[in-house]
Amino acid sequence: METLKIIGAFITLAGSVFLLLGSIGLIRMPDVFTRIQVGTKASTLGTILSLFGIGLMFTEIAGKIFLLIIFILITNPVSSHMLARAAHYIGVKKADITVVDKLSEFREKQPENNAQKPEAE
Amino acid sequence: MANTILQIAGGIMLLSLVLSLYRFFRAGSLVDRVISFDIMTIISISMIAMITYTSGRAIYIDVALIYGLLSFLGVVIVARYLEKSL
Amino acid sequence: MNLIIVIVLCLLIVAMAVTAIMHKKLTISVLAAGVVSLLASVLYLLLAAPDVAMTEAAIGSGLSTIIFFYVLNKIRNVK
Amino acid sequence: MAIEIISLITSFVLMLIGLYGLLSDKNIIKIIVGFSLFDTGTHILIVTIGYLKGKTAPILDNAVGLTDVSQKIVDPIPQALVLTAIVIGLAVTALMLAYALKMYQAKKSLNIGDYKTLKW
Amino acid sequence: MIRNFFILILVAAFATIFASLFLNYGSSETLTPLATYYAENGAAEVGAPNLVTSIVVTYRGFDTLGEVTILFVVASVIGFFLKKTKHNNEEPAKRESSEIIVTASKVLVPIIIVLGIYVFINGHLTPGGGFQGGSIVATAFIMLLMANPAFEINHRIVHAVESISGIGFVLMGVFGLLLAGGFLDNRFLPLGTFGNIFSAGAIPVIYSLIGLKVGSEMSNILSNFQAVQNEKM
Amino acid sequence: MRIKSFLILTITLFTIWVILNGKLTPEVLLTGGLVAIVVSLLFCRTCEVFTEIRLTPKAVLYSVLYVFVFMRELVKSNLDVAGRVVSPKLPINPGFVEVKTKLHSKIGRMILANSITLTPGTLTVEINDDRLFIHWIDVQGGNIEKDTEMIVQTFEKYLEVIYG
Repeated sequence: METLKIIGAFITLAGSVFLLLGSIGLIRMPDVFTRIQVGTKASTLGTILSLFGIGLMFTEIAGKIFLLIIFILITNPVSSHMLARAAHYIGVKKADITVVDKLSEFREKQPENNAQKPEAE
Repeated sequence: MANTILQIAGGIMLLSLVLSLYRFFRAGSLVDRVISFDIMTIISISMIAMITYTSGRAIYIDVALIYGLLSFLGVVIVARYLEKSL
Repeated sequence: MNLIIVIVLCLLIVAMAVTAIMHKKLTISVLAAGVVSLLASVLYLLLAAPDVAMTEAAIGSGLSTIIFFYVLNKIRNVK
Repeated sequence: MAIEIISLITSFVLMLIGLYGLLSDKNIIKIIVGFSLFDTGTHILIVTIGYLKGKTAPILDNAVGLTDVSQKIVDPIPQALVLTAIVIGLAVTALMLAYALKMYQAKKSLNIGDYKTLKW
Repeated sequence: MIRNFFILILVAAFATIFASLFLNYGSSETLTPLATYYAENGAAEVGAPNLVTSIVVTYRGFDTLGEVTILFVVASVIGFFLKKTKHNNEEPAKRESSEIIVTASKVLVPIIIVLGIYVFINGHLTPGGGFQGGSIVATAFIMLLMANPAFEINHRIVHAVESISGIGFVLMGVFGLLLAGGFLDNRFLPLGTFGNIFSAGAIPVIYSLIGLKVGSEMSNILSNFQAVQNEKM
Repeated sequence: MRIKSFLILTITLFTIWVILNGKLTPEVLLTGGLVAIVVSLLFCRTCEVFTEIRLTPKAVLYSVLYVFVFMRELVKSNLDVAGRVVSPKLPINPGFVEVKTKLHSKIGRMILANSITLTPGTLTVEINDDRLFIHWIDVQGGNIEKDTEMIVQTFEKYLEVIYG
């Protein structure tokens, strides 16, 4: 029982390190899309690991932790996809080192898609 | 032993909460702030799970479920607002 | 441990509240008010009030932010 | 320093910030934001008054047990009051936002100084 | 200028009041007598493990009745205010939502509704209750709106649910008055085993009715806000 | 078809209800069954996404394998991103690329997009029929076929068996 708790605590620690890496990435990355990338990935894995560790330490709530992990795995990528889609649509400034942008080329070929293009805020 | 490690983990979570707040203040656009909001809520979910363990009350985890649901909807709402199609 | 969490949360709440009042853009001030509510609900959990924490997360931060954004969507043209 | 002292200070500061925003801002939406901050501050204040050091939430399960309940839990009455207050706060906020939307549709302005018809 | 001065004076006055309140605050160690009564006898009298629920629903049931009434009045007033005046088709075209959110909403909406129902049926065992569960059910409606901006709820069904649950809530109160100790007394149904779903008398039924009522009212408010015509850019 | 989707939805919701309650008393089963049936009846019209899963033994085996593949990719991607974040030079080379998918089922495509978002340096930005537009933190390759091979095919070969 005690070893299980220590293993769980270490997993939680690993998760919190990933959360910290996500925050550092949020500060260091140059533009919106790379920030969304780093933020989503690191925070998703970090939360999943933390919750898993807590679930190991406290088996009474393991079922709800499982549901929470499934829920986060469905919702978190969806929300970051929505955010990235909106950001590209309103033309948020991309980093100077962006190599290729096939999506803008695709948009320009379909005039009805940017009939009323909103401005970036 | 386990509690000490957990306290270190909690400290790191608090640090990352503060760091993601930095991006909220020094942001170029609304999208940056929303990303920082998203990460803050995600960290809060981990913190709620940790508080559940340290206080020893299993019922607190219900709050984390509701929290995750509502923060997801908040981000989606702002994304739809930015697209002007709310 | 709880004490440190409460101190950091309270500092963040006050900073967010100042942002909500002082910032010129409406969207950002509404978003900051939502963050205040979300952090307050973690604070309620530490104050041993899970019922209030759940209500604040669902109603205070969730639904009222959503209603605010619906209204902001209708009044876009104004500063 | 304890938890309740800090959250008491926070609630007072939050109420003052909300009050300042409520009075000094010209924009109707910002006034409503200030009102909701004031609301949150009041809720934190009431919950803090009910908090007792080292006691746990007023929900009786295996962690609390059925004996000696009054020695183990925090005060449930302020929590019940705040529960009501949050829901009514949402109702009032929604009502004020509906007013604001209607006013904007009438005059195309959100500046509170532009509405002079009710001044005497 | 003079306005700012007055505001500062007012804020400073409030600050002094708060400071004196703060300095006189002594943290207490024991519960107040009323709270002690609730803590000692609440479990035996009402049969609900969650004492907050037993206070909200039975001991202070009139508060809840007033709260539900306020929500109802607000929903009606907002519906009256934001009524669509004219139908013209100059609504700016909304961008179609992406396929991923449409699929995700199809997966998530039933789950969200089950979560809301769990929150309000278990209101007497776990944190939560009718108001929280109702707002989660309203959240499912927002999820549908996100997937399809032109989605409209069926107003007749929503109004029917709202009226039936409102009447049911008041009837529960009257049953309590007739068959047990007072208005909204839960003991006209058997108290059952402590800690089960079917326990605490009428509390699960009352909270389910409140949850349905609050959920339909919130959906109504949100759909009214959504139906106001968007401006042209 | 309608009946199959109704049954799958009911069983899913019932399982969720039991996990939420955390115990198996007759009361929980009774209320859970009632709630699951009522909610499934309400949403039966839009729940066709639940029918697309195949229930053959091979599909079940592949879904278990998929979970492991996904976990491996998730950890790999995070270590990769972590390396980029902490290295002082910030070695990134971002860009938007286009890939194609062969999947037709709606939920399969959602899972594919979510998996892409969660794995090595990629983020689904737009989805349009069979064309996925992806923001890639370190662009390699160059044409659509090469990108598709690098990004999509790890997951697609499993999802194709599971959802068709």
